[in-house]
Amino acid sequence: MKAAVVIFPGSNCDRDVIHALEAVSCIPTQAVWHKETSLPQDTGLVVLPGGFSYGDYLRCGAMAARSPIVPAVREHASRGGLVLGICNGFQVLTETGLLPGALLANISLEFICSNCLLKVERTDTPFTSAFKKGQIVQFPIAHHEGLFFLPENELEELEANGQVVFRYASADGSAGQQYSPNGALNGIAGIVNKGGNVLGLMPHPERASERILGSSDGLGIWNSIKEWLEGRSK
Amino acid sequence: MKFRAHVLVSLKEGVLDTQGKAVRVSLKNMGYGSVEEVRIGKSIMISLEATSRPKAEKQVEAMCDDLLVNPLIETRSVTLEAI
Amino acid sequence: MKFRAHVLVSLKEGVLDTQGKAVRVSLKNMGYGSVEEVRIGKSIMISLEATSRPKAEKQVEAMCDDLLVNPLIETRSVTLEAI
Amino acid sequence: MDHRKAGLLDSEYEIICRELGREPNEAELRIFGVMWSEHCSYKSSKPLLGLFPKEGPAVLKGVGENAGVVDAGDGWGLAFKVESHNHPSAVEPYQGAATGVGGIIRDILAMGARPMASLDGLFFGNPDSRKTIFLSNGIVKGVGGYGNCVGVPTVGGKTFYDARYEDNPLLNAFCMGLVNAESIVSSQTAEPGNLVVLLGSKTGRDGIGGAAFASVELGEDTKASRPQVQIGDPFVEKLLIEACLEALENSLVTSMQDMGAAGITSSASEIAAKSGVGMILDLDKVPLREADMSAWEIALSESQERMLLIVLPEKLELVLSLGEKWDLDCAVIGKTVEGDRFILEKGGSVAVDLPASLIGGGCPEIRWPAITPANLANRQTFELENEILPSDLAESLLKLIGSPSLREKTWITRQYDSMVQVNTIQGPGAPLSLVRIKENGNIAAITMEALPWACQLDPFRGGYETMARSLRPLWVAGARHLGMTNCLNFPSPENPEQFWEFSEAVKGLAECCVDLGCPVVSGNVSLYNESAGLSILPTPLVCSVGLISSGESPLLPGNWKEGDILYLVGMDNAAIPASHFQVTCMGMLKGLPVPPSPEMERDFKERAILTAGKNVADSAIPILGGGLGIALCKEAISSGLGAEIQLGTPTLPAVSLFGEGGARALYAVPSVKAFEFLRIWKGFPVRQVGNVRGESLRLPRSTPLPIETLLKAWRGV
Ligand SMILES: Nc1ncnc2c1ncn2[C@@H]1O[C@H](COP(=O)(O)OP(=O)(O)O)[C@@H](O)[C@H]1O
Ligand SMILES: [Mg+2]
Repeated sequence: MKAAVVIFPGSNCDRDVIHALEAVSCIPTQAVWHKETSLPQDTGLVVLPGGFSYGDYLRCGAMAARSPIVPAVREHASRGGLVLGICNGFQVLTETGLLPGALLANISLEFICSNCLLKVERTDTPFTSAFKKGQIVQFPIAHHEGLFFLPENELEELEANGQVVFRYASADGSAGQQYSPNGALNGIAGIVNKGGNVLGLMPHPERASERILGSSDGLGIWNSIKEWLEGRSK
Repeated sequence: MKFRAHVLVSLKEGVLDTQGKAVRVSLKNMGYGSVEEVRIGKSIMISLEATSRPKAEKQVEAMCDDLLVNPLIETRSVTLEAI
Repeated sequence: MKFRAHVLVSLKEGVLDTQGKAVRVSLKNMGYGSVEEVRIGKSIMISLEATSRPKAEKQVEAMCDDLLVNPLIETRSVTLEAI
Repeated sequence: MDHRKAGLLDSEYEIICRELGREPNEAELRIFGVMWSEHCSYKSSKPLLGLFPKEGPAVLKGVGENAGVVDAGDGWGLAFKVESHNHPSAVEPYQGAATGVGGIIRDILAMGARPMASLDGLFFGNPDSRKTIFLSNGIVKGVGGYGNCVGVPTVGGKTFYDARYEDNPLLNAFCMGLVNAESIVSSQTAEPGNLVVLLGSKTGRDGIGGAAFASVELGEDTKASRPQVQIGDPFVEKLLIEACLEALENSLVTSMQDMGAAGITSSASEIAAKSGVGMILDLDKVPLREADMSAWEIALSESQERMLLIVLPEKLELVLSLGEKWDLDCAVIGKTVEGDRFILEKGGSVAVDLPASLIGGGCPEIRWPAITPANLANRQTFELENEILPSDLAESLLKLIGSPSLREKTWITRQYDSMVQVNTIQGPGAPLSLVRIKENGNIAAITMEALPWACQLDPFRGGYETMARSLRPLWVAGARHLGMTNCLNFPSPENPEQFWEFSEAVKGLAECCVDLGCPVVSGNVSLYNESAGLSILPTPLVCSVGLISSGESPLLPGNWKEGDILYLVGMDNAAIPASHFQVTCMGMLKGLPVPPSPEMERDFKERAILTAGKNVADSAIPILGGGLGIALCKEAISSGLGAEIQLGTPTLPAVSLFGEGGARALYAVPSVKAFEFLRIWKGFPVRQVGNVRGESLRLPRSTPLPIETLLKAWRGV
């Protein structure tokens, strides 16, 4: 099975993700224009890449979430297919309702580009099986709206369901709100839906997939996905 | 007929208004000590064509639901004038 | 006395409204063909304390000049109510 | 309309009338006013720019195009250029900076290259003034806001503070892109019978007369007459990049030109003149944002995010459908014809009819008089023996590393996406930036350098040293230089002393380029950076680009290992004049910077490149601003290790530690490789200045400085 990377007007990490999937991880990958209404045959994974779809105007991800391709992505997810939203892609996922919550402006009201440490909270998802539970990994972030927000009772429910997959952390393994570079509630950096097949995260694994770029921890994500895809192909 | 709709989008009570807070702090630092609260929202002006006022209203409400407002974090108020 | 000021900040006539443009295109693509123009501005609500209405007005105008509005590209309209 | 109101000199107006055989009409006059302004015509600087060497084995496309292109190996080229957006940034910092970034990106795109890395040069006044805080916050947000959204990483830059930039901050934007050497786009390839297509945003009244505006001093009266602020739309720019690259990939365009200063007029007349064709444009076909625009307003509008494409008629259909795909306005606005006429029609009649070659090439050069500044001798008087130098080295070092220009710039760089496109090996915060080229495995190395203080004391030496200092970090990292681009930021050339400084600085740059074999492939000139009697410092800014071949790894700083031997290579004659130490710790700017030494530079270059290639050092840093002291500090901080320093020289310790200038570098060498290292540097001044040890920097006869202390001073906490 292959990966499909959706390109929205203003996506700017689409080529980066394709590089990480195809050139680095040898996962067959196809780009899909947002005006399409169906996904390529044999799509196992849909990636909504980072960037500034529609310039981040109005609300980040809002206009991309109303693209013609979105119903097909929704349908793919409902059949258990994998959907991965990175940064702006995560914002698109919350705007479509495929994931709960909203991403608000960073508490500093500034764009932040920097390396971050994350704690892997779950390894029983198709995206994180290659990590060790509690492992601390380093991915960069680069966003202006990354403060994960949910009203209190829904946040509790999210936590109770164990939907938090990545949390901002320190090198010694503690994780939580105080490590959020952007003010994200409970230090939330990435979450899955209840089914575990839709993952959204603010940090960029594709920017941490080669030694030469400073970290190859992102390979954990691609390797997990690859294993899942290969398992499905058999 | 032509209409102009004015959609005022504000953050819901309980959603942190980081920008409003920052502006309040700035104003205080600039000597405006009398300021108690600042809330920042969006104002969206839409000029549109419709055959009647109710139709225009309905369209604007639909646009709000479909795109302009995120009900998890925002509320809106719409006013409409014929032009 | 307490007042609530509502400052509506919009882009000057002729100044490119990048957001409004993108939203208009999106609305069109979503099937709202009747939309002719979208302009997006900011709405700022300020609660403040002042001894009289004119004083409150003067303060809000000063805040606009000092911080809230960039006169090169923006215009404003202020309304004030006692609360 | 009076020609002087349009900004033309009497003599220029006479030439226009003579060449046309008639008086120009108002629209034509306004076009000349803008196109013959300093900003567009280079009339004051052309004779000087002739001094630059422009040829070289690596040059694929040189000066004369939108950007220069150098050979990046295996059929790939690197297109790069730096440009100023000083005046707009002084007026509206966010939008001024944003549109500056957008403009340089389109220059790179116009070469057919995919923009892959940006750098920004920022020069601000007193760091604590309200004005500087407002301007610097706005400019930084503008650079980031645009670059982040458009998806071009900002991988480096330069930030410099001096009170003389208080009212005239500078924003210089550099961009580099990658282009297939076979599909480099030229503005010389249009032929009669082609269609002229406008792609991108609609045209409004933005920035009309902006180029003319940039060609005068900022004063109260000019503030009133300033043009409508241009608003940058990085979202549309991103669409434009993708649409243009897609058009090129499918061979849909014959030629292409970005629209910068003077909008349609300059881009269209430039293509016409360079290709030797005429052009007839129908301004009624231009998609407008505002109704009722007059011919000259449309012709000169500087609305952003537009490109001019020259298209064969049979390709038009496909070009239009590309516009549709990317939601961009796309319209045929005219055609190319035989001859040299540049004709603009509106409402069915001819509004403008001029020879294309006269618009861009007819403006006579101005040779402003140059006079050696009366106070130059005074500026250059400095006797080390007569000065009492601050004696506490540790205290001076802490003061220096916390000074505005040297302290940590994370508040700026973390607002820039420096990693998008996944090529950034070395981002902001190092002496050079490194981006890998996925297409061939090579690594491009980029520096940005400017030394206003040295140029103030001796513009020739300052210019020379600026150029040399832009190359040394490349060599130390193991890169060979391919070419440079520059932005010449100066005050008014009409002041003879200022014109002398301008001339001398350019001569210095040029001589260094000749001496070291570095071609100048592109550049930009920004004059009239002064207001109300306050002129900026002479600020030539240089960006150099080099290459490290695939398979070789760059030698980077920040990698000290416990026990490493620290070697200083280079002469001991570094100068206190123009150093950060002199300005920050002595509160003066006087004397002479180091004289050029081409032999030393060449010897240094070969040895440095060899050192990186042979892998004999753990870490290396060229000695730049703040001298050896700051180099030690930065290495200690980023390695998290201390060192014991013995200067052991006849020179004063402060001079050894804080003097600046000349080819120098600090290497950290494992003792087992010391022999090999020294063999490489045989015949060049080299001496051991200490060892990496412990967690404090220990300068001779000074209190030890724990890393924590250095870090705090650097961060200003
Ligand atoms: N300081 C300089 N050094 C070298 N070349 C320069 C310099 N200034 C301008 N040029 C060259 O002159 C030409 C016109 O420059 P410019 O007007 O800045 O281009 P554009 O019209 O693309 O903005 C370009 O080829 C540019 O590279
Ligand atoms: Mg150009």
